[in-house]
Amino acid sequence: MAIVFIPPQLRKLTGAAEIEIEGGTVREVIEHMEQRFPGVKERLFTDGQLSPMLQLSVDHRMTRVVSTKVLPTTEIHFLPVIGGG
Amino acid sequence: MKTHVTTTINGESVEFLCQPRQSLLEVLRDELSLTGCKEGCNNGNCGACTVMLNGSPVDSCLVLAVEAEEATIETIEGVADKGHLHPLQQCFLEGAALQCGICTPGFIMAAKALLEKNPQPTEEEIRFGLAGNLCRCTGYDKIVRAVQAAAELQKESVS
Amino acid sequence: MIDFEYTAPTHLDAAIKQLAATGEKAQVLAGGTDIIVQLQEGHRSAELVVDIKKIPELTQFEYCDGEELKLGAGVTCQQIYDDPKVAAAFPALTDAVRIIGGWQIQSRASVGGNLCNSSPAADSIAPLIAYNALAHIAGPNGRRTVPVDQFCTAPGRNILEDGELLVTLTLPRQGPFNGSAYQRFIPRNEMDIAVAGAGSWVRLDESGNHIKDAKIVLSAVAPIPVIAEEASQWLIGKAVSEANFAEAGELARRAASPIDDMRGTAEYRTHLVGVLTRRTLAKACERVQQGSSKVL
Amino acid sequence: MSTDTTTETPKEYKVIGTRPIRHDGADKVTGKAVYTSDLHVPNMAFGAFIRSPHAHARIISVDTSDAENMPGVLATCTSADLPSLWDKGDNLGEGYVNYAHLSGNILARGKALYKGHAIAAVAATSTHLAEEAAKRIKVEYEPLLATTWVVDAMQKNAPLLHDKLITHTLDDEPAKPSNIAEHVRFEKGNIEEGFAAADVVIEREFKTSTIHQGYIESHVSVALWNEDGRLKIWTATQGSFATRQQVAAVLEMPVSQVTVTPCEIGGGFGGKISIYEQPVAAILSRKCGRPIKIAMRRDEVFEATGPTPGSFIRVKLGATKDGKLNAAEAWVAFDAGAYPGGFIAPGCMCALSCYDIPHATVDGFDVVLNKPKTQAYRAPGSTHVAFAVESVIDELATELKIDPIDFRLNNAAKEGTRRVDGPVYPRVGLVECLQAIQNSDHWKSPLTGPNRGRGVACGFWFNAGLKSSVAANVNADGTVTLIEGSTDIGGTRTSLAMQLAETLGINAEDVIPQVVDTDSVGFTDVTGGSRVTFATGLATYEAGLDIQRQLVKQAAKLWECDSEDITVTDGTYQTKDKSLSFKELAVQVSASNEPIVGRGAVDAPNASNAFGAHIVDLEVDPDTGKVTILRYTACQDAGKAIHPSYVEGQMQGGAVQGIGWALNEEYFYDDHGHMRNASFLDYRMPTCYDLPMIDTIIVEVANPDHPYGVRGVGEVPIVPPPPAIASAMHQATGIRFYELPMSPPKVWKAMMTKNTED
Repeated sequence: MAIVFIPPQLRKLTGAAEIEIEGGTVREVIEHMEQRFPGVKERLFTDGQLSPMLQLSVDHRMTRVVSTKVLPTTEIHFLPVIGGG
Repeated sequence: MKTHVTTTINGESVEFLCQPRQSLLEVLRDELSLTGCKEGCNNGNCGACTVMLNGSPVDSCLVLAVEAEEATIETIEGVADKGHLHPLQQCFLEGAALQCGICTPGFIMAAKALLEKNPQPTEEEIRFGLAGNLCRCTGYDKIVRAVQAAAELQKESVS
Repeated sequence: MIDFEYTAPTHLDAAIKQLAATGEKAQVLAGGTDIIVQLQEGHRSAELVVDIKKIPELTQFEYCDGEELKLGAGVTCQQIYDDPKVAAAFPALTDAVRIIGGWQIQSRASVGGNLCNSSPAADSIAPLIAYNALAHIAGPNGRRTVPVDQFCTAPGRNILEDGELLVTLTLPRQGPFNGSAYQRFIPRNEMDIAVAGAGSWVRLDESGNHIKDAKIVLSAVAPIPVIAEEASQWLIGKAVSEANFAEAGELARRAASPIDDMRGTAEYRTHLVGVLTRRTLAKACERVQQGSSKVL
Repeated sequence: MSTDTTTETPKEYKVIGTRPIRHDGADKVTGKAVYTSDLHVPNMAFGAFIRSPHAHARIISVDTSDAENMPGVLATCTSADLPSLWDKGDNLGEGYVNYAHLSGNILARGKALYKGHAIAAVAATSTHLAEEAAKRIKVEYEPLLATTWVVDAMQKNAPLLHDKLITHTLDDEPAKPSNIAEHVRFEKGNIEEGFAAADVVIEREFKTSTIHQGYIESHVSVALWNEDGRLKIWTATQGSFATRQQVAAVLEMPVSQVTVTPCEIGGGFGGKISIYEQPVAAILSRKCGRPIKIAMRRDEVFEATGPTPGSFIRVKLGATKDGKLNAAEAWVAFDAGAYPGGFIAPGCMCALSCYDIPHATVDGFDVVLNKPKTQAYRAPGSTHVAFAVESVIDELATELKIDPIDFRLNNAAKEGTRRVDGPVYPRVGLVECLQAIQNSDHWKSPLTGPNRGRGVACGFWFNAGLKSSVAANVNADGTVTLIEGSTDIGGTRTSLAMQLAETLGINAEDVIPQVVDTDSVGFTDVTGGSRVTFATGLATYEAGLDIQRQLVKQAAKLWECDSEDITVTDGTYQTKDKSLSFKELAVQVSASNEPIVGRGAVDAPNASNAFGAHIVDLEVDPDTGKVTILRYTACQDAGKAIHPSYVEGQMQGGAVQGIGWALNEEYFYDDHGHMRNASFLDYRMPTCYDLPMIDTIIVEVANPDHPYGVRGVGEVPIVPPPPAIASAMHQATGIRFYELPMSPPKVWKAMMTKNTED
């Protein structure tokens, strides 16, 4: 279980802005999201991997690792990848 | 066609062949391997290529190598004295007055010229004297302070 | 850069011969701070570059108090501002040569070169004109002398014919109670090209309270440096006062016909003429009053 | 003047916090340090580009035959020599890169998209010859309409740069192509409710110009493509591995076939992450069998490398009477240059990052137009939005008659604040920075005199974590060689060596840091994102612990005891009856036991965030509009300053870049889309004669994700200067400035207009 913050531009598909979803890892959470809200995954994934234009915030730490473990209180955000100078 | 040039660089007599279109900067770097002299703009607006030509600081990108005939040139390679850093070099290190370091040789040459002409410059005089040199990393604060420190050091060593 | 031949004659005649033989494909090298950039960037081309710095006449730099100043075409900015007597007698020229580029440029760039490059924004031409300087030219057909205010003809162009060479500039003695100043406006404090510039020369009466004669010269606001005649004439007989400097500044604006470019708009440049005229007049008068140019 | 403010009980360190002389210092002050352009590889030849004279044009034909027939010319190269790539992309650890676009930017394919766009290149036996030959390459163009202003490029009738560019968004994608490459949106709370509950609402529009990083070293590379298919590249880069990855991708070869050696680098600030000349030098090398050096001229650097976007930003903020921010709305359009990817996402994520605002939305647009492809520049995107948001914050504070620092303190982001893009801040130091400037001598000294003003502003940047690897070899004399892959732009060799020294209990001088090529160290992400001292520092710390573990094992062998019996304190290894320093032990172990090699490899968590706050005093010349900076103080939370001098240096350098951006720097375009000031003369970066000393205050709020508490410091300091200066200008002139740069002609014009209205 995790709390997924839905990016505003995906909310047409999910309705809500925050959703509790089952899963032990981020990937599992996304698979379950796709079951409930078909079409979500293709906007987040490219060729089975997290889109190279996105990163995750899992409990406020940035990562691109979709096997990251999640706890029932875990917050997940989908954010654009960013670079620095 | 190449021209033969005899000149004195860092106290040593040097001969080289060059085309008239080659700048002193180009010849110092590419023909004589004195690569301490840096190219930043190649049109006299950054000072990274500063050398002393007959006792005055110049942008070596705006000097033709053929003009060096019978001239006396000093480059950054000639500033340290056989294993001993010049006070300016020491103060730049101690004062962290460099980051990427590409402008540093030019600044040291210009600052050396300044201190030779005006051993105890004010901050204003230092800033005016170094206005021909661009640094993009440091914001100049530590460079100005390093020059001030070197002036102080030289004053102490004189007295 | 396309390659060229280089020659550094030691006699004026030899230089002229070489220049004349090569015609428009020859370029003169003094400090090189303009010409080398222009050759590199393809704005000018050369088959022959004639370095004039080994010709004695072109490097002569002579001044005795109260005499005229003789400035070989190759004399550098640094030589000029390092000379306290010249600085005292011709402060506007010193103002200008201290701000042409940084030190690395000033140790190479010459006033003669600045004139021959004939940029509208040249800093040293306005003071030369304010001082009624003369340009002494040598060429295949002999010598001629031209007032500096008639030297430039268009941006980057001047009266020099193929084969001709600027040999010296002479600045006549300025007489008593004169003062002068040059200022330009640039967005940075150094290493910039004038957005606008003004050189002002005045002679005051013995009391130091009235202007007997004046000449205001503007740079970077027309294709060539221009004399603000109306403003200069108007000042004659006027009291030394901020209000009169400001009025002269207003009149001087009429002499400006600037362009819009990346260095400033025409409107802004015209405005700056007023500001710089006022400021240089004030400075010039202050210098008379302080006696910093008490040339006899 | 510099001040250190430590907000928590400091740990005792022996090395960290001291100011040793940097390890590469002597090389750099004597001119011995080897930058790429200093390399002279045997049998080297030289390359030069021919570039588009048009801002937008179809390329009808490219004829290289004349150039090829010139004596001394060795090879030519056009986009036909680059593999044609589909829209394949990669996350470089520094944002997303689309390789088809990267390839098209390296050599134009079909169309030239900006003036200066490289069309072809030539190799010859000298640079002069190569440049002459490049001019003999005949290119036929069909000029097209061009656009260089972001708002124009967004219009439906704007000339399209890419026929198939569909706006990328998580929303439904539009059917038709446009110049809008991406639309991002963030929301928090309920914006309508937020503004409804606000007592004061201020909405303003802002414009900023294109700005260049202005590093003094140009882009330079040497490439040698050997007959065995291996490609060696020496280059000026912020990331040797990022260069390897990009070169391999655009040339369609395995990364293992490419070795990138990073030479000393003469500044980058984000501009030396993308590749330009490297693959071209490689192809020319393959064609002629010789190493090829390509060095860009300064005008090429301005016109054809990656500046930071120009932008149009609309900001609306609402606050209650008691000075609480209640709602915020930002609409941000960045020009990406000719290809997508103009740092719109970080711009939007930074927009409201300094404040705790319950209701907010941010919309961002990445827009292509006929300017060079933008790249990162120090806190990319953050300076633009800070200029807008901080300026409106200042107006709100003025309107509500609340001191601008108090107003910010009232609303400052702190631990637990939820950002508009979602995540919640861990421990951060903005409040401490604001308190530090409020207590500073600068703030407490009154500013007097006409035409003078004082301004303050905050700034924010993330800290990138990402991947870093190091190896640390213990030498026979008890010193340690630190092998790292982070190119050192501003003293990171020393900040890393100091962390290793601290970990091992030795002197900084006993660590010998070496930056090596991509075959000689594990993968390491770029030097950028303020990450090296933090993330490579973490790897270095790990390597130190690894050495310590190995040394304990070896000491146990030496002393014939159990490892458990050995304790290590401050670099002293002890049993009940024996005690040796690290050095002594290392000497003994090296003589008799197996070599000790420490290893550190991390994918660092990047949860860290850095904040700063600046104060500026200035004077405006009422006659000319020219601004003189009278006094400047930069304050920043460094987490823990490893080498305070270099932390101060980052703050001072960043502040001055921000001052340049605020006052004079800009890409000046004419009606044809041509940059008119592509030189250091007319681009007008500040010289030292334009500035006062830059005072610094280092605040240290430890970063919980780093053993020594380090936060990245490189990027934040460029962010506050433009809004701080705008605020001071308001105080000095009574005028609000909404456009950068606040150059003299614009300031004068605004003062004239105000005088007329008054």
